[in-house]
Amino acid sequence: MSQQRPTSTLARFQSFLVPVLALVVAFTIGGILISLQGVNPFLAYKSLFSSAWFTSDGLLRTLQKTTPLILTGLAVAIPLKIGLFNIGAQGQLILGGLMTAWIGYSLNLPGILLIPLSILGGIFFGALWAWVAGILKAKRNVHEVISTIMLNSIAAGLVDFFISGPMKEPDQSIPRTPQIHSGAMLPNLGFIPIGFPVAIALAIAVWWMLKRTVLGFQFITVGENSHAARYAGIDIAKTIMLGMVLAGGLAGLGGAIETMGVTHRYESGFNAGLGFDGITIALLARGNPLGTIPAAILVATLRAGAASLQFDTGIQPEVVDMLLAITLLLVSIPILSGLLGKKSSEPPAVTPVSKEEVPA
Amino acid sequence: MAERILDIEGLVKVYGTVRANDGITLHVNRGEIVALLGENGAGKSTLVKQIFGLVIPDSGTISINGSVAKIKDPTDAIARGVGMVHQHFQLVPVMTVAENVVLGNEPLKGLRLDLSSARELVRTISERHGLEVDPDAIIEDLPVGTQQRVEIIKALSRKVELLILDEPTAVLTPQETDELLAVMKELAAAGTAIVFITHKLREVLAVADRVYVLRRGKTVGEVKASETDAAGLAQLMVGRTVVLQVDKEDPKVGAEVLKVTDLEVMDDRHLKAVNGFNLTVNAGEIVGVAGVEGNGQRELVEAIAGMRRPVKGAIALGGVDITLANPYQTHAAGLGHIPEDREKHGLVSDYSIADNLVLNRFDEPEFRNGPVRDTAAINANADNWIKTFDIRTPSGDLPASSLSGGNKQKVVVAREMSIEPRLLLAAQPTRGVDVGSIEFIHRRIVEARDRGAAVLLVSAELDEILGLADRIAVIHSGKVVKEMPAEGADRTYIGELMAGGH
Amino acid sequence: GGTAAAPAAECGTADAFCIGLVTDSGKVDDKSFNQSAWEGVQAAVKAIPGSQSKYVETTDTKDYAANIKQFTDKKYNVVVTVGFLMTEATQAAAKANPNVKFIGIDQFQDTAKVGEIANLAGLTFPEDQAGYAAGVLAAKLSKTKVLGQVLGMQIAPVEKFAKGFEAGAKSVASDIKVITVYHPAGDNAFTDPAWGAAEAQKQLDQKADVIFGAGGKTGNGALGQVAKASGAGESIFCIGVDTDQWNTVPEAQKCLVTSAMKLISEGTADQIKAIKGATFKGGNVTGKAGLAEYHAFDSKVPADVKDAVSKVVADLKSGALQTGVKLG
Amino acid sequence: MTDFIRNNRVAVIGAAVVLLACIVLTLVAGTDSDIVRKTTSILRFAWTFAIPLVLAALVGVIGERSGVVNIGIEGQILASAFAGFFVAAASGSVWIGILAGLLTGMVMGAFLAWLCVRLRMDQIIAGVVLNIVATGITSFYYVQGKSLPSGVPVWEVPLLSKIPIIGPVFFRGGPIALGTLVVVVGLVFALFHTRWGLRTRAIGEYPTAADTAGINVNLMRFVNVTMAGLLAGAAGAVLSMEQSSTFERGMSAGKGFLALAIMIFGAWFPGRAFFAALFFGLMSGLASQLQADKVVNIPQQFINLLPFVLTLIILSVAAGRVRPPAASGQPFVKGEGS
Ligand SMILES: Nc1ncnc2c1ncn2[C@@H]1O[C@H](COP(=O)(O)OP(=O)(O)OP(=O)(O)O)[C@@H](O)[C@H]1O
Ligand SMILES: Nc1ncnc2c1ncn2[C@@H]1O[C@H](COP(=O)(O)OP(=O)(O)OP(=O)(O)O)[C@@H](O)[C@H]1O
Ligand SMILES: [Mg+2]
Ligand SMILES: [Mg+2]
Repeated sequence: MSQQRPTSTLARFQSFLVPVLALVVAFTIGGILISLQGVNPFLAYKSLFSSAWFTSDGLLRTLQKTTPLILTGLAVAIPLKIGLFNIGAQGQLILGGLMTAWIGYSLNLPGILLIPLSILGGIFFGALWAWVAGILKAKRNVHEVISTIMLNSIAAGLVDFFISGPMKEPDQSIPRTPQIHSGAMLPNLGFIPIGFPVAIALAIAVWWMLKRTVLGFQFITVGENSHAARYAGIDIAKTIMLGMVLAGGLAGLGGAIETMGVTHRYESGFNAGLGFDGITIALLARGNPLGTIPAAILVATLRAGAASLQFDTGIQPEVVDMLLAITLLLVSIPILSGLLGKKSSEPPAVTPVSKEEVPA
Repeated sequence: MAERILDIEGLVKVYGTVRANDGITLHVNRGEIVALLGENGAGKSTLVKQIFGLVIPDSGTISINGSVAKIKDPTDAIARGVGMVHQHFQLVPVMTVAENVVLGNEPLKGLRLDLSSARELVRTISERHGLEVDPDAIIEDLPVGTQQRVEIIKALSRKVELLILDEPTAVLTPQETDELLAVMKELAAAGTAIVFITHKLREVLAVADRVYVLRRGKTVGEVKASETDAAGLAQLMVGRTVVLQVDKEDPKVGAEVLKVTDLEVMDDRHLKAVNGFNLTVNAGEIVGVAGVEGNGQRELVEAIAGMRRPVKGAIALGGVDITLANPYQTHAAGLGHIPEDREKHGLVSDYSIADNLVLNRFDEPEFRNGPVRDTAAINANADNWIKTFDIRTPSGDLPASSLSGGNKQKVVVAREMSIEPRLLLAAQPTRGVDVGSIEFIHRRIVEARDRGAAVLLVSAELDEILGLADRIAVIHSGKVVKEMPAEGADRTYIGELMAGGH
Repeated sequence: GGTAAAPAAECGTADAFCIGLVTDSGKVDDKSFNQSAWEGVQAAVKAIPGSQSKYVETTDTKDYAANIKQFTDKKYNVVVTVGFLMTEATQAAAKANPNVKFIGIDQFQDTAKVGEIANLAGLTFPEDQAGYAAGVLAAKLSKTKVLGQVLGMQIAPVEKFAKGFEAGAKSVASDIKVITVYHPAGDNAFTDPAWGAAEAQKQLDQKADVIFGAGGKTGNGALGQVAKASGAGESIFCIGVDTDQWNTVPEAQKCLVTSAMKLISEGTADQIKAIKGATFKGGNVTGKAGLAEYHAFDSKVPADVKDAVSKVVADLKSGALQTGVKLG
Repeated sequence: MTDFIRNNRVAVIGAAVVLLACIVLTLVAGTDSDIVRKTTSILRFAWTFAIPLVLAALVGVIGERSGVVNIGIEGQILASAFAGFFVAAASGSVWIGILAGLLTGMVMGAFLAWLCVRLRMDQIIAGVVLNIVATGITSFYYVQGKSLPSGVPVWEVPLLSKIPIIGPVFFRGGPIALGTLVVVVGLVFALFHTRWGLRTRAIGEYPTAADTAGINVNLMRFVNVTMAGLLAGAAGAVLSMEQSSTFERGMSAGKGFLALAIMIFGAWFPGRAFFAALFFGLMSGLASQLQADKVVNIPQQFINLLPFVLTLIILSVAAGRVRPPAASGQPFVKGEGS
């Protein structure tokens, strides 16, 4: 996955082909599972896709679901490039979402101020939460997998405390915040939620940053060989923290957009799993920031179409988890790429930043 | 006729396009010490790894004690009386000596490991061969010389009829080497056959009965040690008369560039590796640091380069204090650093050669347009250096991993030269590099000196130091024990200093 | 949705009577309120010739509106939405589809805020009354004077059960001790039977001898654990929640005296029938709550206790007795 | 035995002190006193909570000690809980169910080993894949309305179960609960006093050394990860069968991940992992106890957060001192690097 390595057209073709083939095989297996339940798989898929894509409110919902998934996918993909595995997108996202809600309901400002302020609040708290993991890794060499797992639990507890305590909507027994002011709400442009193009633009920006910029070179060098990075004068601790802060900011933005564009408040259960889905997205995308776009669209489509699928065919919505699991398995295990060639289509490796390279 | 213990016929092992072993035929008799000689990459390690079952041959036969059955794995080899001491220690650092010695061959008492008999075993062998070691010591706490002893004890702890030693003396002091050679002779006298790999002709002449010379995977010569001398062996190895002397003019020594004062640096295990080191290097001269490996050279180099923080003392570069500078700052101050371990520090093997040629210069204005990398400039830079340094590659776009060792080293050297450093820090600059590249790199180092750079050369090869340096500093236990002009330096005397004598 | 309704007339045509149900994030066979509601729908289908039904299970709480829309798009006559969390989505859908009738289970309509929505019946239940009666029973059965409650997430319906239970117990003996524990918040507050069981065991160890398990699978875990205790059904008892758990949690039968029920099935079916019979009124509708049968414990519960409990139930119903439970 | 005691001095002395404290407390306050009851009940909660965590942490310990990072434990637990429960329901025997749970954990362990050891897939990613596959399968094939044919029996260890406070907590329980104790002690012994242990530690620290000593590194890693799966299976079975009598979607609820924290907390030592898990259990038990007793006025959420915050603090303070097996996470390729 090094940036400047020349990708031959063959290799490029393969890295595109593997996920596509994986998808085809996964849907074939899924089709068999569906027909085992006595349902015509073509009918099932037709129902799923037509409701997710070919109705305007279905499409809106699909894109609404895509948006945070792209962002959390990026929040996992960026640290992956530095050799870090960020399991903490969930915590980063929910804290960001909560803080956005808080700003959005507590400050009564005109939209022109409130929107950027709410977004920044979300980004800030997401970034802050990731920074904690980053600094623990950089300064104390605490493994990021463990610290982000802990931080997820802590974030969940804090959020729960706030929405059932200080930020709770008065006279309401559901633990949730009040609704944000209408000035803080993000509109939809027809069937396109405004967050969607933002997420797409960010995915492209992250890709560009990693591929073309000096900063990206710095990130990838740390991920490829932290010893050489240190030798090359790269401040590894700073890179780790910066990478985590960027990741957390993106996850926090995901929470912010979700709050401002979809839920308009923070409510318990609204963001369940969005951050964890980021891991799936990043792996489906094989660590490639641009790949998070199709990966997120796929996951969102399956989720958005699940209800129609059940309505039309009676298939349980959980079939979606099944399809995703098979796809991810096929994308990740080296067998499929082994059949097609090798190396260039290897999935991203999580090369740990070694201890001695991190100054105490 | 002597009893043959090992008989190899037409052994072939191919790695990709490299024919590491290309039809090797040789034999070893009981009680005989056979030396394998050859340049780096000639195929010596590959050959012995096949005897020990670590690498499976592509074709050819290896027969041990007359049996030609395939050697599946080390267990198999061990069962057939083969023991091996590896070039890189194969000891588990966190375990004790006794545990390491019995690993794979553990004495048991019921279900339990019988560690007391393991200790007893270590004691018996160490007494029998005069290899003193504490069975309960943790490996990582031991000096390398002692670790080597553990390796030998480990090999001897199984019934060995054929003992393979792959460059066992590379990390030993001359005294330790002599002790080892004595042990080898004693074992051979008792009937053990020994295959001994070394780059040091002196050792070959001292212990070997016969010598095989390998070149490019082939056996190109076989001589009785008693019928040859160092010059003859060298000629056989390289295929021509070897001139190891570098052509260089007298140095035009300028102002002081590097000044190291009372430096103390800790190693990875928080032990003081550099301990009161003092040295100055002036513009236009090469100062060679000679010493047995593990006497603080690595830590010294890393401290100067900014990769390791000294605990005491000062380092100044051109009068500017860089004691606590990081690699970025030392680089900016004009320090070029050829690191000892090029795979680990010097290169990112998945990166293109072009990227590696700017690995520590990537954010210089020359190679960027604002935040964006200037690929055109990076590629132009690569084309230039590939040509200047004759780096053998079809394209600068290929990954560094596609290069041979010598060419990899050229990439590193080219990059460090490209900044026209005021101070060139060259750590083991020709390790694992073939003769042609060695000459080339040596010439470049001298050129840098002649341009007015100060050069600090750290090398384990005394010949390299004697050939290149203008001044020699001998390091032992982390400090300079003697400084002398290279002119007329006596290698025996230096050898003794390196071993801590005088 | 997953039903076996015979292919009947197309929904939206005059002959068709179509009932749709949207679950709260959960399944129609969750042994809890989703299941009860779905059973109510099925009972109504049986009672109304030519009617048909379907359900959609919610997996993402943000999809409530979309899932309701599945049915309104297909011109269903009735949409049942299950659970307190769907209140707003249901009200919005009801306003947008005045021709469709909605039944919102556990959904109180704050008419001051949302006004009257004539095509929506917000069906709520006096959980505190059921809890109160259960508390009276528990207090009277207890020898140790220590009771326990293992609860799911601290949300309104659960809290009403719990506070009612405590109030009922205290009304019997003011010195009685009630150990009350809500699941530590998390996505699995209602689906953590192992925690429920461990918590119940802890309460048993602290001398509780009647335990009220109220919180989905978490509560069921508690009931199951109490049933394993030595003395279960003799000196140690448990009380279920929502439905008659004698039927739904067979592993608890050994200790299950009764269940504090809210009659969701009956309430749902009644509302659907009212819609069919055009007697539907909309607005806030209060369903029934009370205690389930004693089943095997009928002979074990002393007659005077049974009488006292019946009296409490009757008084609560008539309004002669107030539980005094206030939330917030 | 004497060796064993000498090598585990801290644990032995600690156990003796705790034992003494229990006896004294019981003598002074009386068996039926509030304090004894409360202590017992909280300790029992802690141990119950800890059992699946201990088992799962040991899966991690065995894996990493052999050089394989396993973050798929969560998935192994979930799938085993699922298989155990439904096989028990279908077969009418909890024993067959427990067996199915164990085997499922093992099969998933073998799958992980195949991905990591054979295919040399990135180990973290392989673990994530395992988790997602387990979630997919268990949620799709989940059916409601099944129940266990019977409860899992509760056994008592004679004599030991009579020890005040500790006895009824640790020496009375289902087969898996009691088995967990055996496994902890057994693993401490096996890892540090047997041939298997020496070799396992060697392949996790420096596989090429083990290889040259004639140990089949990859085979051993494969077997270890596969067999450790049995423990993950036990963790799953204990959740759905011994500690509750039902399966729920997402039932593992992060326990597999928490177990990794516990493994690190325990510095890759099985004995310490046991105590670390118990500590987490105690925290959780205390949190609900404080809630029930209404003694302090700290929001419940904060008490629940305590273990996580403490873990972070301990890890960042002790980070320099705990070090994972050197080769953990790295695939072993024969003939390279030697
Ligand atoms: N595992 C491997 N994969 C690919 N090529 C290899 C491998 N091992 C050795 N080679 C190649 O085989 C050739 C012979 O290597 P070998 O290690 O046998 O040399 P050597 O004689 O031991 O050298 P040295 O003196 O440096 O130890 C070299 O060109 C090397 O690059
Ligand atoms: N897998 C591999 N692929 C390519 N080259 C390899 C591989 N393994 C070893 N080599 C190369 O083979 C050469 C000799 O291999 P070996 O493992 O014997 O190294 P070495 O003997 O440690 O080298 P040195 O003696 O220079 O320290 C080295 O230059 C190394 O870079
Ligand atoms: Mg070598
Ligand atoms: Mg070699």
